[in-house]
Parts: sequence; structure tokens; C-alpha cells
Amino acid sequence: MEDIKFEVKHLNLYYGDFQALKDLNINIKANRVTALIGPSGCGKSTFLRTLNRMNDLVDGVKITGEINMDGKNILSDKINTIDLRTKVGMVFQKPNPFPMSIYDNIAYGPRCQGVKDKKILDEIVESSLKAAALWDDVKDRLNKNALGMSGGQQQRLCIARAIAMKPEVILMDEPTSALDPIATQKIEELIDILKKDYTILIVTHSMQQASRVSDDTAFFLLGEIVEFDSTLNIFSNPKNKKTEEYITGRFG
Amino acid sequence: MEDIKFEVKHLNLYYGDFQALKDLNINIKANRVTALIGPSGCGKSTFLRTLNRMNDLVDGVKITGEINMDGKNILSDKINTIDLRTKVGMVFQKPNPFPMSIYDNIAYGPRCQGVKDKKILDEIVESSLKAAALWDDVKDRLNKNALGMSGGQQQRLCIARAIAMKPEVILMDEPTSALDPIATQKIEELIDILKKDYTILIVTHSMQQASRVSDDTAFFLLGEIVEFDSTLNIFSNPKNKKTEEYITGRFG
Amino acid sequence: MKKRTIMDGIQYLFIFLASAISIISLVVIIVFVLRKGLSHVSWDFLTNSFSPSDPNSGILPMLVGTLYTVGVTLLIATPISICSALYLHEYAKANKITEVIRFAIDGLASVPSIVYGLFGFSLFVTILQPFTNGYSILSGSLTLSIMILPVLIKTIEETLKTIPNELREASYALGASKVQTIFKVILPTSLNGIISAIILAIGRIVSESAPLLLTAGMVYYMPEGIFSSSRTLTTHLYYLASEGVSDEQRAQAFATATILILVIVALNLIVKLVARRIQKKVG
Amino acid sequence: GGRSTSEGITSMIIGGSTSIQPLMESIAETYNEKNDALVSIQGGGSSVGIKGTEDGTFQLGMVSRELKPEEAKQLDQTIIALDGIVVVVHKDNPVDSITMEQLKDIYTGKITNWKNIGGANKEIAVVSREEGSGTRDGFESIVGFSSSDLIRNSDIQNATGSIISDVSVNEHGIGYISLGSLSDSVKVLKIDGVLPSEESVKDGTYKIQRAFLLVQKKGEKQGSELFDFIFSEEGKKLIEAHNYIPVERK
Amino acid sequence: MKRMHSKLRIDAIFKTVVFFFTCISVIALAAILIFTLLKALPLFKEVNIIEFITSDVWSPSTEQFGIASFVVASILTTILACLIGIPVGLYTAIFISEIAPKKIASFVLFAVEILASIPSVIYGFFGLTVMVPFVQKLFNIRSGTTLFTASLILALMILPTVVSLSTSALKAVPKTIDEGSLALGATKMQTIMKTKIPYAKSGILTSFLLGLGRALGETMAVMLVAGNANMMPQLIPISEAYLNGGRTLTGNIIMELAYASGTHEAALFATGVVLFIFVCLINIIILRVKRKGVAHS
Ligand SMILES: Nc1ncnc2c1ncn2[C@@H]1O[C@H](COP(=O)(O)OP(=O)(O)OP(=O)(O)O)[C@@H](O)[C@H]1O
Ligand SMILES: Nc1ncnc2c1ncn2[C@@H]1O[C@H](COP(=O)(O)OP(=O)(O)OP(=O)(O)O)[C@@H](O)[C@H]1O
Ligand SMILES: [Mg+2]
Ligand SMILES: [Mg+2]
Ligand SMILES: O=P([O-])([O-])[O-]
Repeated sequence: MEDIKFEVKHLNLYYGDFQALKDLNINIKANRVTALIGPSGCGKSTFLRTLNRMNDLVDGVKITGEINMDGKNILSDKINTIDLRTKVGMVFQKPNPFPMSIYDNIAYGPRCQGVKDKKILDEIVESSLKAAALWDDVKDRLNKNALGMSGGQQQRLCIARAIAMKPEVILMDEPTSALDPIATQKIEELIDILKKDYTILIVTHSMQQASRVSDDTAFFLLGEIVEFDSTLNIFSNPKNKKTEEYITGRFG
Repeated sequence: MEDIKFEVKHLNLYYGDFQALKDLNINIKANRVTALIGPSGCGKSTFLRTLNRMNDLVDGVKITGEINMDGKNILSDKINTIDLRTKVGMVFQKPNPFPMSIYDNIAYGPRCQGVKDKKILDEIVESSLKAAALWDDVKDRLNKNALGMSGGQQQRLCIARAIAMKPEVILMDEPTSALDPIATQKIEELIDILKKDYTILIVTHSMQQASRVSDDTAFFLLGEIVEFDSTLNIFSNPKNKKTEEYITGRFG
Repeated sequence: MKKRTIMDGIQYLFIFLASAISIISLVVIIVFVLRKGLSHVSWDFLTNSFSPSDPNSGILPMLVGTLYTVGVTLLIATPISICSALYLHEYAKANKITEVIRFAIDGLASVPSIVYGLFGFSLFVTILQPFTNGYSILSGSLTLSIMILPVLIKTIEETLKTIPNELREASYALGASKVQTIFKVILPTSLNGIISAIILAIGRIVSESAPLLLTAGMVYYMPEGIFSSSRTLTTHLYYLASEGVSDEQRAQAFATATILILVIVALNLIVKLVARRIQKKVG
Repeated sequence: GGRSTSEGITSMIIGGSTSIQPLMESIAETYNEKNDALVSIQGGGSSVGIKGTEDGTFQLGMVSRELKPEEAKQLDQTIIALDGIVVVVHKDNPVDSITMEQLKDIYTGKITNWKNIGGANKEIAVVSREEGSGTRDGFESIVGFSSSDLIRNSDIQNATGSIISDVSVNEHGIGYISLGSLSDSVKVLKIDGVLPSEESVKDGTYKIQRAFLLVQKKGEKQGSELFDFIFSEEGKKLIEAHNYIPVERK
Repeated sequence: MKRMHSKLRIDAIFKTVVFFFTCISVIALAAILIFTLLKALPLFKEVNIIEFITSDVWSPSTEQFGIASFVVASILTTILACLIGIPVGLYTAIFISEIAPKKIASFVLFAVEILASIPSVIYGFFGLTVMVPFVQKLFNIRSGTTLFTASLILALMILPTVVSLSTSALKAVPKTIDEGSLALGATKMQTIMKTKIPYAKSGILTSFLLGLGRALGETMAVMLVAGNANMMPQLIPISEAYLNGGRTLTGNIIMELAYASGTHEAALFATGVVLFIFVCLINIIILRVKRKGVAHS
């Protein structure tokens, strides 16, 4: 059996009075790509953002249950969220580089941790850009503003930025939905490479993408996980009728 | 052979220097549903908005070519766009009811035409709401603000609003992409009913939706129409390799 | 169809008329001031000190007084308003306390300037006289800095609003603390906006008169520091307009008004340039 | 006297009546130059001058009206000059002269048209100073009516320059200002046949006049050098140059 | 780990600092209120509040303090200023946001912004030397310093507030709303009047109210042109009120503060308090309007 990275137990999440996640129980395995699919508003993003406590930033969120990451409950008050987020990186739907140079974008995280040594930073920048398959594109213009890059490059920069923190997990919330087909393909290839070193969770609206990139797939509906299985099983042999209807496009 | 509603000849459209539509030639048949599909940015919306001259509102648009609607070139300077738009109704991606009562929303178009008679307006409101399958939902609260309705109801209101103008054509630009599955289903059922009386063009990102609701499908790519055929043919037997790749989800 | 065209036509007519009125009023005022004032503006006028008995004296002390007032006021108000904007946009939860704070800021924004004058006069000039030396640049600036707080806070908050939330989330997701996010991402990104807010505030300070009359006084000497009483260009203009009796003083009044208008136009142009730069950056 | 700054320069703040302000400004200018002092002049108004002197904001207060009894208990006063209050009208007004009685009737609303006193058929637009003004105090007490009798639709301006502006553009207007502030954009009326001038004020034939005072806290002897200067020949010249009438020190 | 905790501590400290600075606004507002009230208090030992507000006899020399006529004058000038300034402002806003080509629109907006920042002393100066004689000749009246002149100047002064806020309110209307209307065959003007303005209602109303507040609180310009006559405007016929001089609340304060002492001074501070109360009322209305606006979007 593979290692379990996140062990989610009886997770409930409320935005004020509205319950967005309902008694989730799921084990996310390490060094695999897990896809989260489901119709709009079913709680995929919410769940993803619980894994690095990003929901803490939203007013009026209440969470119950447990999420054990490597055996430690990350929902506990004692957890240092800043620490947690360096271990669990995140890539967002819309590429969101900082309005600074490419170099500074990558160096941002390490610098926030107190890394000041120019040599170490140089190294981190280079290795992260290489890991994100972006080094060759940008090595000659590291000091240019990152906003001048194309959308696909920007998104790879955001991945590189996350990698620079040497995280254990990378969360991706519809990372390609703002990109064109060619850029999308590049990101998908990148995910394939990255999964050797990282545990990856990806939210996607595209059945095709889920089936192409993921090892496991969780199907969300109205805040519940209806089905969780290997991607192969989900797509070829869904056990739940709703799952089947969804992936064959009969609704959603 | 069916009647041809729009005969598009050598249509080119430029946003400033950027050519968004490239030499389009297509015949849209009357009283059928034509779906426009293709990856993001390929020009679907642009084409749709050319059919009711909505692009006139954008600065720096240049159009060449011809679009004959019932034999008259609607791109000509002599065309009264206000007249044209009463004949070619439109429904947008995000439901956009006006911030007024349900009744006033529907009566808005006729009133702009100068209809003042309360009885006639009452009739129009009722028949339009019935045609949009919304009458039973709202008949008791016609004077309530339309913004208090659910998303799906709002979208049907927008359809009713378009119907109130007794148009010949209804253009829909991703009309369900902001809606939940149940509301989507209702709209799709509605389209099926409406096509008896109206010529409908619908832009959609969902292959499933295109195959469910449309009679003909046009596949756009980078401003060109790659393939146009009956929906059945496009989905079961695409002639172009790109089309096939796109509908099977290998890109996009 | 006909009727519609006529109705539309009437509306258009009103619209053009109204816009014409707006533009023409501006042109009339500016032409009125410049025509009578420009000829009296000279290098000497700008660099000579003022003397009521000398018709050829200048306005250097008032220029310096204005600079002092602007400088001290901004020194006090800018940090307060940046902090307030940060609090309201980055920290404040939607609760009673926030509501009270927002109400207070809206309240401050609508307090008539004469009431600021009354307040500044009774607190800074009278009660705090041992610290402010009574009528002084300091008293004036303290009064004005309260007065411009709402403008500054609101415009800076507007800038903060334009920073997409994704940038904040990106920073937190990289393990940055809130303070790091604020100082490394939010403030640098909003720098241009903060600058144009400050320039707008300068405009307010430069054009204010009633509160300054009551708090900074009317001494026309070159100010020696923040404890000196001093006239700004605007209070000087008020003095010339209301106490000036001779033709020479009239001419000086128009010349001072000319300088003020030029300063105002320049400040507005700078704001526009900065705003354009922001747009380029965002767009 | 006064405060001393670190360099030993005498610095002093004088504030109060805006009518005396221009005169004191030029006195201070010359005095500062000669004595290396820093006397600065603040406006505000007579009452501000009194209050400021009482609470120490000013070392000396300029007052252009008589002190009220309770104020006189706190303060010492020194008359530094006499001032005529002149009545002005629009330049094109044919009226040249007016009697004290007519003036009173105009200001109390009994005469409301210029034709009644030999002018054009125009309604009279009365312009006055604000309550508390020294000029107004002096004018009303000598012309002989009380503040509450002032015609109600009278324009009120709170500065000499504004009165001149007001009257200079209005053929209907009549106002009163300090002799020293007279400008040639308005026309001066004779009162009972006497044209206001330094001479006529000094010899008392021009009746509407008042005193300019400097006040200071009882017992304090601040600025005695300044007073020396004001009452010196040079000071008197300055006062005359402003069209006020110098007086002897009492 | 150590460093991590210090980061959180810095966060907490910074939050406190920032909060403290934010409170200054609240303290300042309270201080303004308290100081003006305290300074106004001595008046009410002599005169009761009702009399102060309802009497139209203001005669400091006889210790009679009634501000009714100033309240009426303030209301009259504010109303007329709004009647002129608001339509002109709104129509200019429509021109800028809907009709003018980009370049012209940004020029008009720029002009309006300049109008906004011209010192009110200049408006007053301009009013005194240009508008006052003009109004006098126009109506052939005794004096051009009238409430009408003051209203004209005020209309000009509130114009920028109305224009710039209404413009942003109109610009904030989502494009989907006007596209919706145009697609229904409405003309551009119908779209603006029937959909955009209702949609932007709360923003536009707020701009009106802020303009109103500005008109009420303006001091210098009004004082220079209103004539400041100490009398109750005669309301019938209304032209009688506007074509005579009058004194606003603000004018009364700035006019007499320099010469006031004792009860007189307190009465002027009390005038300030009354002004303050008016402004608070407007503010509360604005708050209501905004709440409604939030509710409907
Ligand atoms: N900050 C919030 N406050 C209140 N409700 C929220 C908030 N964020 C999300 N929700 C609600 O929680 C539910 C789940 O939202 P979530 O964003 O997780 O859905 P999703 O599956 O990611 O949808 P999508 O595919 O559209 O991104 C939705 O009904 C949404 O309206
Ligand atoms: N107003 C405009 N100015 C300039 N370019 C535009 C404008 N509107 C659209 N475009 C460009 O024209 C191309 C076609 O746009 P269009 O909106 O028609 O695409 P689409 O197929 O509808 O895409 P989507 O599926 O994302 O809605 C895109 O490259 C787009 O960037
Ligand atoms: Mg989501
Ligand atoms: Mg589109
Ligand atoms: O300014 P006044 O001299 O009239 O008090």
C-alpha cells in the first residue's frame, strides 16, 4: 500500500450557516495525483483550501473534524499555519504572479523564511524554474517583470514559486482553466513529472483532464464525496449512478 | 431543404489590428438550433454578436463581408440596428435581469417600442413568461424585484424578456455556464420547445450540451470555422482531425 | 419610432447643454483669474517677501508657508491614513467596531470646514497653546490633517481594493506572514495609488482657507519653523481679497490666485499621470 | 520686553483688529528692521485681540473699539492713533454730501431711495460691518443709532476690502470704512459739508472718528520700546502715511 | 520554529498598531463633537435651545441669539444650489460615461476635477467681482449680493462632487446590463435612462447627498457673495427670498467669530453644532441609501 499523506475524518465546513462540506472521509495518498471533480459549487475548492488552512482567511468559517497530515492534525489550533503553508504549496486558477521580477517572484517565499544569501537564492530560483520547465524560456530575463509573460508561462512561474518552498504537497485549483490548449498541455506534462516528488491534488472541470493526469479521482456533489477511487475505475466503471451521469455529461 | 435564416459570406472581423474572425462562410438554417463550439478565444461570441450588430458597441471594430438575413445584408450602414435587435434577441452568459420588477423586466422591450396599453403589456408578459416556462413560478409575484429570483429563474426571465419582443432569432452565449445542473436542464428543455418557433444559435463550452440540444454544430478554431455539419455528423463522424481531437477532449 | 427619436434628441440636447455649462464655468473662472493675474506674476513676485506697504512685494513667505503646511500635514496624516486603510481593508471584520469606525470616517468627511476651524481654534490654538504656540503652522497642520484623513483613507482603501485577492492568497500560500504580505506585496503594489491619494490631499490642503485662518493665523513673515504663524497662499488670497483696498493689492490678489490655479492644475495633471501609470501596470 | 528667542532677539506677537492690522504691520516692519526684533502681527479681530492678550497668546492686543467695563478691569489701554470713519458710495453716484441725520435715516431704514437725498431714483443698498467690529461700533455710536436698529436688509461684510468691493460695483451702495483704508475705486461723501481728512479729523470738524488702541495685561510693561517707536517722529510719520492721525503719548 | 512564532507575534503587534491608528478617526470625531458642544454650552445658560433655533432675532449687542433666519437661508441656498447643480451634474456625468468619445470624456472629467480643487476663496473672489454685479444688472435690483448669487456659486461648487461620483456610479454598471437593454432593441438613450440610472441609483443618490452636504457646509465663497444680511428671508413670493441678501449658518460663524466673546462666542459654536447636526442627518440618509444599494446587488 502507498503512504497516506492526508487522512481526512468527519470533516464538516460551514460558511456562516451554510454547510459547504458534509462529513468528508477520504485518504489522499502520497506521491500521486488526486483529481477532484464535480459540478460547480459542490465544494471542491473549499476542500482543497482546507488542506493548507487557506479558509482561515475567510470570515465566519467553522470547521469540525480532523485532517491528519503525516499523523498530525492540521486543523488543530496549535498548528502554525505559516509552517503548514510552506509544506503545502498552492497554485491558483488564474495565474497570479506578483508584480515584480521573475527572480523576485521565485525568491519571495524563501526570503519570507529569512533566506538572504544571494547564492542560495540563485540556486533555488534556478532549480525551481528548471523543475517547472521554465528555465529555458526565461533564464535571460530573470529581472524582467513577471507580468510581461504569457498566461501559460505565468502559471508555470506560479508552480515554480510553489516548488521553491520545497513543499511536500502541491494543491492546484483549476490550474489550466484560464489557459489555451497548448499552455494546458505543457502544464499537464509538468504535473506528470512533478508527481514523482510531490503529492498533488488538482481540481478540474474537465473530465478529459482528470482522466489524463490523475491517478485517483474524487467525485464531489453538494458538499459530499460521492465516490472516490482510482481514476481508471471512476471513468470506466463508476459505482454510483450520479458519478456515471456526471462523467458521461448527462448533467453538469 | 430548410429555409436559410442567415447567409454569411466572407465575414472578417478585426478588433483594431487583431483579426478575430477570418473569412467565415456559413448558412444558418431557420427554426433549428445551431451550436457554436470551440476552445476559448476562438471567436464564437464575436460571431454571435455580429448577428445582432452588438459588436458595434466595441471601439475599433472593423467588419467586412456580408451577412444576409432573409436576403437583406444586416451589415449594411442602412440597417436600423434597433430594428434588427428587436428581430434578433439575445441571452447572455450571466443572467442580467434589470433591477426592477419581474413584470417591468418583460415589459421593458415593448415599452421601449412605445407600447403603453396596460392590457397589451399584461398579455405580452403572461405569454412570454409562459413560453419561457416561468409563469407558474412567478405569476403571484410579478411585482417583486427580479433580482430576488434564483439564477436559473433569472436566466429564464432573460429568455422571456427576449421572447416578449417576438423576435425571429434568439442568440444565446453560454446561457447555462453560470447555472447549476438542475437549472441547466430546465433551460435545455426550454430550448427544445422554443426551436419550433425561433431560430436559435447557442454558444457552449460543453460538448455534452451541444450534442444534447443542437441540430447543427459549427466548430470554431482561431477565428475560422473548421467544420460545420449536423450535430450528429460532427459528433459521430467528424471529418476534420482537429474537430475530433477537440470533441474527444484531447485538447481544449 | 419618430417619437423615440425626438425624445432621444431632447435628452441629447440637455446632456450637451449640461456638459457645456460645466466646461464653460471652468473656462470662465480660469480665464477671469489668469487674464487679470498672469501679467503680475514674475520671478520677483515669486521670490520676494511680502510687505503690505510695497505694491511690488512678493509671496515667497506664503509659498514657504504653504509648503510647510503641506509637509507637516502629510507627515501627520499619511501614516495614520495608510494604517487606517490597511486596517479597514486587510484586518477589519464586518462587526460593530468596524461600523463605528466607518461611520466616524464618513462623519469626518462631511464635517464642514468651518467646524474644523472652530475645533482647531479651541483645542490647538487655545488649550494646547503651550505645545503649539497658539496660532502656528503646527496648529493649522494638526487641524488639516484630521480634515484630510477621510479623503486619504478612502482613496488609499480604493487602491487596496484594486489589488486582486489572488495576490494576497498567493503570498499566504507561500508561507508569508500577514505583515510580510503587507510590506512586500500590498504596499509596493499600491504605491502609485497611495501617491495619487497624497497628491489629491495636497490639493485639499492648498485650497483650504477657513480652518487655517482660525488656526495658523495671518502673519506674513517668512516662517521660521512649525511654531511660527504663517499664511498659506490661499489665506493670503483671502486677506488680499477681503482687506485689500488698493489696485495694487487687487493685482496681487489676482496674481496669487493665478499661482494657486497653476499649482492646482499641475497637481491634477500629476495625479492623472500617476493614474495612467497604474492602469498600465494593472492592464 | 516680550519673549526672547535664544539669539536674544525680541520677539512679540500682536493680534487683534483687522483695521489696525495694516498700520501695525508697517510699524512692525520698520521697527523690526531697526531694532533687529521680531514683532509679528496677527489679525483676528478686536475681541480676539482682547482675549488673546488676556490669555497670553498675544503680548499686545489691537482694539479698534472702546473697551467694555469688565475688559477695562483686566487691561491697560494706550491710544496710538485716531481714525476717521468715512462714508463711501459708488463713483457714479451724483450725491456728494449728506447730513448726519440723513445718514442715520439711511442706516435705520427711514430713507430707502437716493432720490430722497438728491440722488437718482435708485433704492439704497446699505452695507455695514459685522456685530462687534470696532468700525461699526464707532460708526453707530457717533451717527447715533443702536445695532438692533440697523436696517435689516443691510449687507454685512466683515472686512474693509469687501465693503469697498461691494460698493465699488454697485451704484445703489453706501458703506463706511476706515479713513486709512480709503481707495479711489469709491467716492467719499462729505458729512454735514465736511470732507474727511487728517486735518478735519484732527481738529474735530469731521465727527465720525474713533481711537486705535493697543492693550496689554494690567501691570505688564511689555514692548515699551515699541511704544517709544510708535510715538517717535518716525512712528508718527508712518501713521500719517497711512492716513491716520498720530496722537501724543498719555 | 522560533522564527515562526516571532512572525506571528509581529503580526499581532502590527495589527494592534494599525488598529490604534485607525481609532484616531473615531477619537477625532468625538473630540470635535465634544469641543464644539462644550464651547457652545455657556450659551444655554442664557438662552434656551428652542428659542435659539426658532427665534429670528440675532442681536449680540442685546444678548439675543436666534438663528432661525440663518437656518432658513442655509436651506434656501442649499436647495437652489442642488436644483441647479444636480441636474447639470448628472447630465454631465451621463455625457462623460456614456456619450463622449474617450478623449473628450477624459478631458471633461479632468476639467471637473479641476473645478473640484479650485479653492473656495477663488470662487468667492470670482463671485464677488463677476457674478454679483451680473446678478444685480440682470434683475435690476438693489444689490447683487443675494441668496440667488450664493446658490449659483454653490451650484458650481457642488457640480464636481455630483459629476465625479455619478460618473463612477454609472461606469460601475456592469456592461451586461446595457447590453441586455440594447439587445432588446432599446435606443442608447432609453438604455441610459431606463436601466443604467436605476441600476446606479444608490451611487447617484449618494453623490446628490454629498453635494448637498458640501453646499450646506461651504463657508468662504458663500460669505463673500451672500450679503450676510441679518434678516429672515421673506418666503412669499419666493423671489423676494432669493433676490435679497441673507446669512447662512456657516457665514454667521466665520463672519462674527473674530469679534465675539463670552455668550456671543458660545452662540457661534452653537451655530456650529446645529450645522453639525444637519450634516449628521444627511450622513444617516446616505448610510440608508447605501444599505439599500448593497441589498439590491
Ligand atoms: N466565502 C464564502 N462564503 C460563503 N459561501 C461560500 C464561500 N465560498 C464558497 N461558498 C459556497 O460554498 C459552496 C462550495 O464552493 P466551492 O468554491 O468550494 O465550490 P467549487 O466546487 O470549487 O465550485 P467551482 O467549480 O465553481 O469552483 C458554494 O455553494 C459556494 O457558494
Ligand atoms: N473587445 C475586444 N477587443 C479586442 N479583442 C477582443 C475583444 N473581444 C474579444 N477579443 C478577442 O477576440 C478573440 C475572440 O474572442 P471571443 O470572445 O469571440 O472568443 P470566444 O470564442 O467567445 O471565447 P470564450 O469561449 O472564452 O468566450 C479573442 O482572442 C479575444 O481576445
Ligand atoms: Mg472552485
Ligand atoms: Mg465567449
Ligand atoms: O476690524 P475692525 O477695526 O472694524 O474691528
